[in-house]
Amino acid sequence: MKVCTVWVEARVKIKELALSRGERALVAGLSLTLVGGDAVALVGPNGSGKTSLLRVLAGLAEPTAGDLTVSMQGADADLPRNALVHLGGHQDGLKGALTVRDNLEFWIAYFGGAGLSISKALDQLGVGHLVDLPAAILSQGQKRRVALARLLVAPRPIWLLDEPTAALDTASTARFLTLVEAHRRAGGIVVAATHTSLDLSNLKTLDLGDYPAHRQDGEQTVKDAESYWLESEPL
Amino acid sequence: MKVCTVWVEARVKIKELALSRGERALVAGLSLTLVGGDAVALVGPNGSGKTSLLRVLAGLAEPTAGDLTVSMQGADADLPRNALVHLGGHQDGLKGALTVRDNLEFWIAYFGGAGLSISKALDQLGVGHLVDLPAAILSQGQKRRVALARLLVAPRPIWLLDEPTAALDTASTARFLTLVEAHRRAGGIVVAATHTSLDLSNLKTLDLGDYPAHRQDGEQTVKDAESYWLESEPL
Amino acid sequence: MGILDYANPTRVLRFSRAVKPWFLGLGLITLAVGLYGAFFTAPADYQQGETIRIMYLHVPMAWLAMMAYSMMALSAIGTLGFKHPMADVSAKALAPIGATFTAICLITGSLWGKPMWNTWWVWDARLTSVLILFLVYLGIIALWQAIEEPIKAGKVTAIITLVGAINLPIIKFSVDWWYTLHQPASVFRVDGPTIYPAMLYPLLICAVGFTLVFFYLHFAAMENELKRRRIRAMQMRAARRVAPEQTTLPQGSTA
Amino acid sequence: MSAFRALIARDVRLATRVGGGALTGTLFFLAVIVTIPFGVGPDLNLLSRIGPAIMWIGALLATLIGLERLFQSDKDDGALDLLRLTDSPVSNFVIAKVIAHWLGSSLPLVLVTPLLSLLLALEPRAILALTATLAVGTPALSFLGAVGAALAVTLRRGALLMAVIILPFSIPVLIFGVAATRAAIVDPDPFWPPFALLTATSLIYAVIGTLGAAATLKIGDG
Amino acid sequence: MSAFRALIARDVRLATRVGGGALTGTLFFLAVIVTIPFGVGPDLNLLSRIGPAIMWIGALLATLIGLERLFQSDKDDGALDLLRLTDSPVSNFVIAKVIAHWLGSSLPLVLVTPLLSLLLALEPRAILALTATLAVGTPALSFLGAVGAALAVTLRRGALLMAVIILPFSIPVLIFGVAATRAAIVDPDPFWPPFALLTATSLIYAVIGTLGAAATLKIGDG
Ligand code: HEM
Ligand SMILES: Nc1ncnc2c1ncn2[C@@H]1O[C@H](COP(=O)(O)OP(=O)(O)OP(=O)(O)O)[C@@H](O)[C@H]1O
Ligand SMILES: Nc1ncnc2c1ncn2[C@@H]1O[C@H](COP(=O)(O)OP(=O)(O)OP(=O)(O)O)[C@@H](O)[C@H]1O
Ligand SMILES: [Mg+2]
Ligand SMILES: [Mg+2]
Repeated sequence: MKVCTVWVEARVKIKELALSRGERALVAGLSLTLVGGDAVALVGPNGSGKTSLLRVLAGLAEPTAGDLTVSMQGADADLPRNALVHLGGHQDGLKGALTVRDNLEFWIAYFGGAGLSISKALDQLGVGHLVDLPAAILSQGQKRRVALARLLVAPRPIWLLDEPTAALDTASTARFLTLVEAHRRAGGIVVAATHTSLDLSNLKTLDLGDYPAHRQDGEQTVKDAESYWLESEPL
Repeated sequence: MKVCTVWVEARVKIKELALSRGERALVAGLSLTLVGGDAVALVGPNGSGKTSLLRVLAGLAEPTAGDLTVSMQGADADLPRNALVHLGGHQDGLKGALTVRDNLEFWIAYFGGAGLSISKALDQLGVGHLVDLPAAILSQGQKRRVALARLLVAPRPIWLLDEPTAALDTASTARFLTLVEAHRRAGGIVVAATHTSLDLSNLKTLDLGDYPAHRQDGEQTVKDAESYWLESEPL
Repeated sequence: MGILDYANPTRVLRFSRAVKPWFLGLGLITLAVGLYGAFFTAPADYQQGETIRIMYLHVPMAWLAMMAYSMMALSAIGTLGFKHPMADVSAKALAPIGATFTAICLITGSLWGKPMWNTWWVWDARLTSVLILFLVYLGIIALWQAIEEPIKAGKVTAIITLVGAINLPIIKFSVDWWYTLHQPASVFRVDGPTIYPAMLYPLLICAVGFTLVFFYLHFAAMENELKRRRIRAMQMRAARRVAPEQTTLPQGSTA
Repeated sequence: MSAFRALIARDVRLATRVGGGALTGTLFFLAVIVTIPFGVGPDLNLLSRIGPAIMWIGALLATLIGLERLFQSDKDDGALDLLRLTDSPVSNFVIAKVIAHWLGSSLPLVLVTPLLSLLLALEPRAILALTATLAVGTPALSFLGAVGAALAVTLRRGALLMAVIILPFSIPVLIFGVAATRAAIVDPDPFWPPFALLTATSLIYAVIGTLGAAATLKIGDG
Repeated sequence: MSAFRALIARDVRLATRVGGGALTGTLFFLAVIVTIPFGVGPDLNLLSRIGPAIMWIGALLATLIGLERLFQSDKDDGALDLLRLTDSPVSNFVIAKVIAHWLGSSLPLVLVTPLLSLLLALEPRAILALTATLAVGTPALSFLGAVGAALAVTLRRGALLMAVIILPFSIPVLIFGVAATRAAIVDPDPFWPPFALLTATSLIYAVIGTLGAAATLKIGDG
């Protein structure tokens, strides 16, 4: 993917989106447009669909209804959304048997680097001294920080992060937030599912609790695969 | 294990404790005494040894130096520390193939129950409605809450929790804190590794950053297995 | 979703309930006629003697075993191509039936083999490919059982079913491609059947009879599967309905 | 003690749902048995001659492969640490796991042996002997496999490493098992000596396996 | 394209460290080869007769068992999702993984075959033929196994379920492979027809396997 430290016209357009897991509708009628520089805190009670939504945005799953475009201008205009996003999940995707450096070198080769150098990126997150240790022996937070370094060595316009600050100590959280701001200034977009408040300048908030596919008492308000089976007359 | 909703003389005594991982000393000269009703926030930068310390307290690993006693009076006076503690780690120990109820029923049978009923415990954490779902389909936070319910159905005096509030939404965090207070009132002890501030009444704080086994520049200040190999004269 | 409206559970159940008895009734009658012909009017074979009568069971079972799999493959296309839930139901209902028919084909075959080739089993292409068919059936049944989530189960088994479809032509033509003890096709041949009418007609009648019964079984199994799914859906819904005493607690979780 | 039973119950439960060990184990056994004649060729005399060996190797592989995940799944979801939070020694835990695995995976395998033997044209006496030896011998394999399973979790390695370390030790079991079965077929050599040896091996491995696995697990991830 | 090569390089690297596929795969192969004579009894004629079959069965099992974790480890540490974040189709990813696995696990196995053949008293011609057939046939098994591996991650199930579903399909490969080898030993029947069939099977499975695995992976935990 082409070098670019400034992202042109990065966009995420969500219209009337509906999500479901298994046979069950989860979220319905979700609309949202994000442009370069935007940051959204994806909030909502446990099980409201934050992780599921991030996976759909990343192109790892498909929505059950509505449309969704993730795009940018320039060389990569026609790339599918998988190729425009970074996903930071609960797991860090590090190979314990490889050193931190080897891990990042692989991702550079795989995603196409053109970002910061490995040592620079690690220093940004304060784990430069771990570069030659096998990833297996890192602590939870150390792993998470190495994983975040991936976003710096292989730049992509859209960051989708699932509880990125979990396991980070206070110093690293501060570091992480400055990195996010820098990414936004470069025209990038950040969507972060979180349960804590992230102190970012004009941070939008998307509460999935506002787009339920069912009432508080659990009754579905939207048709889903389960409703299909329930259609038949009683046995 | 015997029924007891009030814990008699629960104690954790740590004297001059030293920890190491692999060949490397992590923490040295750590002393601390906890009695029933105490709660400690175990803080410290990533990699300072919080998780390691909790595992040692739980009897899953041994300290390299110093002594450590975990005890209580009454029927269970002579139990080893493994049998007196609950460990809440990064992973939740749920079997995805089993329903929430089956999971908890197993732990009751295994640890010996005598605590809250399953449905009561789940309600305390606001996940009572999930009781018949397979654990595999629960979200991160739902899993974590079911895992915490384990502490209620099989009571033990000492709770060792590793970032318990990670993945919990705000409402559940509040619920969890009330449960901790209740446990303390019953004479229990709580040690929680955390990076966020837990608002608990007179919460002690143990910062592992204060008991380093090495200087800021990374030089070891304590002899460890590595120093042993370094003792030879320069090559 | 348009296509779903044609075959929704209600319609399918109603249709199935309507036609099922007919399939069973006609099937049993036809079978009675066919088997009578097979055991009383049809001659014993000049070289095989009375054992030839196994044929009237063995051959239809073999045909139906393969037909069942073909139908499963079609359903699989319905699942992957059209995402039609009813295709899953059909496929899932077919697996155990097909497996049973294959098993009967194997058993009758080896019963027949003992007098004919004086061994229960030989590892020749036809017999082996049928045994593989049986194993594939078992694998597919295992898959259906192994996956909790119906939609995923449908897709995965559909893929495996299609992969397994290579086996059908192998079974059919094994007798022509490899040298086998087993005899080549004598009914469905381009140049017409090569067995006496006196044997052929009872055989065909039996085949029709068994086929009707087969469809009866298929519909019955589909009904059960529909009920199973309805019950599961109800359970999932019920599981998420918040019990009264919880509504007093602060809202911490989605339903 | 009730903890012991609870653990066994849970594991058998997990194994006997389809997709967990029980059914698949037997199916794998079946598949191996079926595969081999293709290699060896359809010669029934030859088959019935090497039959017992094949069945035993099938059983061996089915057991070992199934065993790989004996502790792995508990490790992956964090249950392994929790299961060690009791006053009963780790070895109890190992024994419970192994018993559960044997009930869930090996027992069904023993039960289908008579059927599968027919595919290899074994005669009744051979079938009887084979089933008996498998019933007595498979526990040895399970306890042996437990050590490998413990290694697999402690070293974060896959099935193969374990198989490699375990297979050599499983060879005696195999020899005695097959020898006993052969003896039952070929009258001259006696059935009981090798059978007795097999039983003895089972008992010894039960002890060594338990201790070895428990020790390995305690090392944990240091 | 460079992504493709990078992935292959990483996997080969992971495989060739101890405990990763390469060494253990071959050792497992060795173990099976060594185990079977014990079962069959030390009759050299018999051994050299069923030798090719045994080697092939060993290769088959070694490949399939090793393949189980083809995608599993990437799934466990979350890398699988990340690896799908590219514009190239999932099937490319599958092909890369399979190539890497073949280079890391099957190739060494092919290379040691001549040595191990000696253990089974095979004659030069047979050894040559065996090595050739294994070289051509094992890719078929790898691609086939890929489907099973994909199943294993999508269904969160162990090796056995996969083996059960895959083994029936691997039978043709086995038949042709052994047939070709036999042909090379026993002059009368010709070597090339079965060998050609084997090659054909490899090609067909390469296509079916890739598509099947990719499709299964895409289903994910939807
Ligand atoms: C376990 C052993 C056997 C198996 C698995 C088996 C399998 C099959 C199959 C799959 C067919 C259908 C072929 C087609 O539709 O083209 C078939 C047909 C037939 N089998 Fe067998 N068979 C077995 C044993 C035997 C034996 C021992 C005999 C008698 C010598 C026999 C005689 C026939 C005949 C006459 C047909 C009808 C051929 C035709 O008209 O297409 N089979 N068998
Ligand atoms: N296969 C499935 N069938 C039915 N429901 C499912 C399935 N998989 C997940 N779910 C449900 O869908 C929701 C998944 O939500 P998701 O993991 O996206 O939540 P989340 O917002 O990330 O929660 P958390 O804050 O705990 O991470 C949960 O309520 C879960 O119970
Ligand atoms: N086998 C090993 N050899 C050497 N060092 C190790 C080994 N295992 C862990 N470590 C180091 O020991 C420390 C482990 O710390 P631990 O996991 O207890 O940290 P923590 O305080 O829980 O950190 P976090 O806040 O990130 O969870 C890390 O610095 C890690 O690099
Ligand atoms: Mg989540
Ligand atoms: Mg930690």
